[in-house]
Amino acid sequence: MTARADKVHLGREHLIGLLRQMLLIRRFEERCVELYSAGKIRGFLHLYIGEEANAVGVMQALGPEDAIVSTYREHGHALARGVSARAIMAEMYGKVEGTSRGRGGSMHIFDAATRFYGGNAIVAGGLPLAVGLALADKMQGRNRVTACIFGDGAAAEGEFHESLNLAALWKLPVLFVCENNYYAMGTALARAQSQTDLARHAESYAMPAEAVDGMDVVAVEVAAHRAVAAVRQDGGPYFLENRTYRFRAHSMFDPELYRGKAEVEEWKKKDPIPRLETWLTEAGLLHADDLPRMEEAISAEIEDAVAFAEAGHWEPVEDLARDVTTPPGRPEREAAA
Amino acid sequence: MTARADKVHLGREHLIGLLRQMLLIRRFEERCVELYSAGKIRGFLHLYIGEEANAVGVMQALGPEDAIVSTYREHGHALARGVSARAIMAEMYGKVEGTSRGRGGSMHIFDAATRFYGGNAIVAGGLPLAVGLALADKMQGRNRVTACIFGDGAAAEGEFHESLNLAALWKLPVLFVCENNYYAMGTALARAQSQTDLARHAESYAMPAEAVDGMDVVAVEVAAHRAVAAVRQDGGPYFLENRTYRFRAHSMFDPELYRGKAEVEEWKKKDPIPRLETWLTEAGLLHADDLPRMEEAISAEIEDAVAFAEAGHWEPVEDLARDVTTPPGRPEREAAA
Amino acid sequence: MTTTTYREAVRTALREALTRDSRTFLMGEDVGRYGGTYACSKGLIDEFGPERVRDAPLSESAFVGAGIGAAMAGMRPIVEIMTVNFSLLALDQIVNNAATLRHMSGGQFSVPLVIRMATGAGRQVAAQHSHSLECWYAHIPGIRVLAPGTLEDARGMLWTALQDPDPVVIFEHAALYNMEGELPDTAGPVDIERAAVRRPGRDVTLIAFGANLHKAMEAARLLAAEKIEAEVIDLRSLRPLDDATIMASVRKTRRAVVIDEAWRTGSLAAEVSARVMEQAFYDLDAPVGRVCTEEVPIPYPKHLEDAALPQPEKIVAAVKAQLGARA
Amino acid sequence: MTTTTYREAVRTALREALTRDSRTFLMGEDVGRYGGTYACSKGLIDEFGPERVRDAPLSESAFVGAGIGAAMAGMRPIVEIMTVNFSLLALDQIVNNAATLRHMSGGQFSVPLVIRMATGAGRQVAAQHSHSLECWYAHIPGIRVLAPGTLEDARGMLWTALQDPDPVVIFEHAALYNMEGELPDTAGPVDIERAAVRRPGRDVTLIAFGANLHKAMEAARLLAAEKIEAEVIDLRSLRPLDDATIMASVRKTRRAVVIDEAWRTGSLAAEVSARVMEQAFYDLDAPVGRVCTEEVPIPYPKHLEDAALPQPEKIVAAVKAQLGARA
Ligand SMILES: Cc1ncc(C[n+]2csc(CCOP(=O)(O)OP(=O)(O)O)c2C)c(N)n1
Ligand SMILES: Cc1ncc(C[n+]2csc(CCOP(=O)(O)OP(=O)(O)O)c2C)c(N)n1
Ligand SMILES: [Mg+2]
Ligand SMILES: [Mg+2]
Repeated sequence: MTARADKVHLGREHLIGLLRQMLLIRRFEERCVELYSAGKIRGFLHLYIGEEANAVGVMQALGPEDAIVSTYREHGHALARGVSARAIMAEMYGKVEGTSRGRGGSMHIFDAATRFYGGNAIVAGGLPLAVGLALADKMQGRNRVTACIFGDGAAAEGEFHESLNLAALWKLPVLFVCENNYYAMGTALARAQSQTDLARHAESYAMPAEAVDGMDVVAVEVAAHRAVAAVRQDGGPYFLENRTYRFRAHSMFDPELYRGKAEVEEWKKKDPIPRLETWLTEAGLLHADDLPRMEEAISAEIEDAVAFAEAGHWEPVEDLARDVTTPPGRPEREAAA
Repeated sequence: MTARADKVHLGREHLIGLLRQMLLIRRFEERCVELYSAGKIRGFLHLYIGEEANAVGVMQALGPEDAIVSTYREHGHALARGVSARAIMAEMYGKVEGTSRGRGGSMHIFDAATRFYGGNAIVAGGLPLAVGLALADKMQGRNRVTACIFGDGAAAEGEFHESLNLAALWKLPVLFVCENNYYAMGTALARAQSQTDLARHAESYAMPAEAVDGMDVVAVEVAAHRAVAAVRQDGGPYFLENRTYRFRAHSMFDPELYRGKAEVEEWKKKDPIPRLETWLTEAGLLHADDLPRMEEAISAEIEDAVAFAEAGHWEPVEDLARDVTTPPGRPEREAAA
Repeated sequence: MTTTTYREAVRTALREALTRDSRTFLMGEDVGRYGGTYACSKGLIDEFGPERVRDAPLSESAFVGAGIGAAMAGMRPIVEIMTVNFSLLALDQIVNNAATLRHMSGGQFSVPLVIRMATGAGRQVAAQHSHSLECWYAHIPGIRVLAPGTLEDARGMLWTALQDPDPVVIFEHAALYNMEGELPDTAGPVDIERAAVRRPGRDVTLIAFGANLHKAMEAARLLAAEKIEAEVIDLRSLRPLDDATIMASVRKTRRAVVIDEAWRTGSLAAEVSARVMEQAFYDLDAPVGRVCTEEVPIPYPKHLEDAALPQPEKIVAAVKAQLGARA
Repeated sequence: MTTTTYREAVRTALREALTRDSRTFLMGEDVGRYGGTYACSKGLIDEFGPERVRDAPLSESAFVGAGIGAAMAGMRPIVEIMTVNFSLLALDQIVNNAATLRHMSGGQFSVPLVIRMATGAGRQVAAQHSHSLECWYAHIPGIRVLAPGTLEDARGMLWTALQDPDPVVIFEHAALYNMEGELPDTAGPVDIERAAVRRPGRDVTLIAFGANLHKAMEAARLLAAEKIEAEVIDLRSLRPLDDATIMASVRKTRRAVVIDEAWRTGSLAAEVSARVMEQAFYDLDAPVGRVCTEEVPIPYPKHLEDAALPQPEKIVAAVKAQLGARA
């Protein structure tokens, strides 16, 4: 996180913005844990804590016309994309004011306004969708990028292979972002993949690929800019393997039998938030009272989101079957795009 | 097909045997075409004509304890494996005397005696089976190899990816043989795969791989010996990409709109049968009357198979549901092995 | 009127779709250069180019999913899965994405996708190539399922399906492609909401769809020779089912036999049967009968395959059993 | 007697299988180090090692197919698919290989494979994680389908399934794992052929399986308070269905309600309903009722999920509708 930052001319404001976003995601999720214990959030809850640099770094490179396809571990992606914290929180509460009218919960955040296409809870299930979004862009002559985010576990699924091949074969503008946090639930990468260097798989589809330090938000941003630029220019796909780590359990049900505390502690030393903080402080870009002020603003934003969710409404039971199919005269929003 | 033959010390008898086997497959299938026109064989019929060197070459390297998993284009594999021509022909007729009691037809030849596990008509569907057979061998401490044969089209399916990964990850004794005939039905390899060098895919699973001239039976045999030796020694998988060509249509229903006659003619010049013939003749190993004698013997074997099939019996309709499940007291044959 | 085939009718419908709506494209294995496994798209690649008649690699899950994505982003894809047998590889995308995305996103995204696939047995292609899984698809909320059994429907259902903002699956029975018949020159889009009474009758209702409609019609002819007048209903839409048309007929005839090429247990025939009981129990003179496929993987030899599948004679026998039943 | 849980019963059964038969091994995602998503195999990897409690990469099709292959080559694999939702990715292997291989090979190869998977909704895990597809599996000839709804069955069905030379699929409803109860210390293998009458009654037959058995039992208690005595049948085996037990009960009570967590259309409840009509029509005083899941992707919020699923109150209402029906 040193010289490279200058290369893309990242100014103070921008860097502080990165820190702020990472911190928002961190605090937001910490609050989610409390709300889960309080029974306000239910079902599955997958935390992104430790991995924030990836969402924040990648989103910097995308424009409003670009699309995102994510997984069940997507709070960070949604927040970094600019989906409203209020709507996300309301979604986790299951309220009508949520991103998905409360129908999806934590795993299924959708937001047409920011072209955020979920929130897919089937591992690797989002990859073909991303290929299709990009195909539509290509066929309609739109110079858009679709960022498709998934985990190391997804890279073992057949759909990974099929989707990478399609994107490379048809030269589709997909940015594949593999967030390699070295575990798929309790299965370590080396116990799941004969080739743990995942970028090498991408190369086998004749797709440009690189591995990035996913604990360094600037490194991620720089790589994402490079990747998105390549996609926009060539029209074809690009593969980023972001090496990262989740500090928390896989989900709220995971007793974490499969890894030692020491390993987790080792990774925590690379925590992207203090890392950027320190760097900014040392570079004289972060002042003594910047951080408390930032924390305060974030806390206010999160409490506002919680209040919003609390005040939200339950979908009337009579509307259970609403939107199973498209009601006449209420077409999908995207069609207008 | 020159120096290399000597390396594995292929004697005259052996080489003549290779020729004989290729010729048997060729003539057998030519007869099948006639029988298809006559309505004796029905359903799908996929011919192997042009690709004979692959089946014959690969089978040389396998012992009786090894297993084979094949596709719907498997007459050649079955014949080269030593499955009786009579039983294969009867199977195509749909007679009880067929390899599979006539239940499967051309696409589903099974033979427990030679460990021939089909005849799988779902593209890439056999790969996981092969992985499982090899897993059982490994777990039971048997030094066996499972040869898994499939096409270039199969290499685009997700199961290809998943199966290669499993075999490499768990170090299973699978010999993957991709018969790359450059087409999956009417789809040319370059229109189906972003990376047409299929062996490179295997490498991305950290699996040893090589491409072979699949129109040269000796080259195939040599490579197969090398591959099988490696599998037996390391216990892990090996990948052969056999570059070959089918001279006939994909199946009996294919009008071949997707390729030109010139391309086919070009490949026919590499026909593995005349190629070996010429080489043997030039080397003084094949005498003037060897070939007619061979043709005669083969013709007799095929006519015997046809007569056997003609004389075969139809499964009584009352036995329709026989073997949907295993009848009490009639366990699977393999269990005894 | 023009004499044509079911295959031609499908092709005409595809051509119309590609001509009328630039957002439409056809994607699937061998739809382009090969001309379609069943020759339904022969020539279309020359007319519309390889972008809009798009050959896909063997990767059913990815290209069906890509169709879903493209539909969400404003296209109107027609995805061809070569046969229902291979659709098993794409079921996750259909069930977990196509069918759920609108509801799960709170109504933000619709998936205006049409999936076509060949279905059915009867061509001696054995256990892995002879499935009839329409009942599975008819189980899934969020998708519409159609089964054109006539030339009119093969010609007309596609365009109407493309106007649906939600996913539609169209099953074309492979045994129908060579079926010949007359089609008015003005033939075009048809409704996809209602079942059709293909033959009026008063003694029993035969309920069928796809290729088995014709076996039911043949059975009706055989029965007519014995003075039993069967009413034949072509379901046309398998999801949603048009209960009104079914019940109106059953209330009149007081007897019904459902014909379905699926294995009997868990067939769509079971659903139709259960509905008839639920909605017309007191009008029935006999339990609803089912003529389905025997519960075996479909065998290759013709005599065994014939024995496994519904046949006009079996339908006739089922009707006679009904009539023999105490009322 | 020991107080235990359904989860513990499953674990005990797994341990027994691994202990008694060296050909047996457990394979699936996170069955080893993680201890099983539902903690059913916790500790087993320490006891039996990573070869026999084998963590598989996320590749449902390949490891299910590998289970089939291993079964053909003399092993007795227990493959765990984490949940039925992900089994969609493995359906091709199950339908086209596991279920067909014996028949298609003319009886040469059997597939003595057991597949276990969690199923069902009720835990607020939304549309992609709440499927109930037992009906699809029950449609497939060549496999046996079991649904242990009690501790005894969770404990006992596995070993019996392993003795079956053909593929057996066992559905464990995720809502049951925490269920507590008593199990005799001698508990062991149970039959897998027959449905069980879990509560005798004379006024109506409730037919259920898995977690919904307990909703049916609860409904029966509610009904009993109103002097309506429901007989409750636990199907236990979903394929083949034990028609004899079902019909014996229905002939006695003359009324039946089938409870199934699947979506109503094409549910297993439809099959049971159709069979009751076919085999006991003249004994019925009212049409067989069905209490199923509403035809929507399962929503996340509790009140909507509850509204979507079968509930004791809905069963009670269905029974009352039956009793109110003209006889
Ligand atoms: C097809 C499928 N199989 C299994 C699961 C259960 N599951 C949910 S998350 C997960 C691990 C995925 O790991 P990875 O892709 O590395 O993402 P991470 O959770 O580490 O972000 C598994 C196995 C699923 N959701 N989908
Ligand atoms: C999953 C699946 N999709 C489609 C098909 C239809 N199909 C049968 S053979 C074939 C081409 C396969 O090509 P390849 O793997 O190269 O083998 P080849 O026929 O050339 O020997 C196709 C598409 C199938 N059988 N299975
Ligand atoms: Mg991971
Ligand atoms: Mg090929």
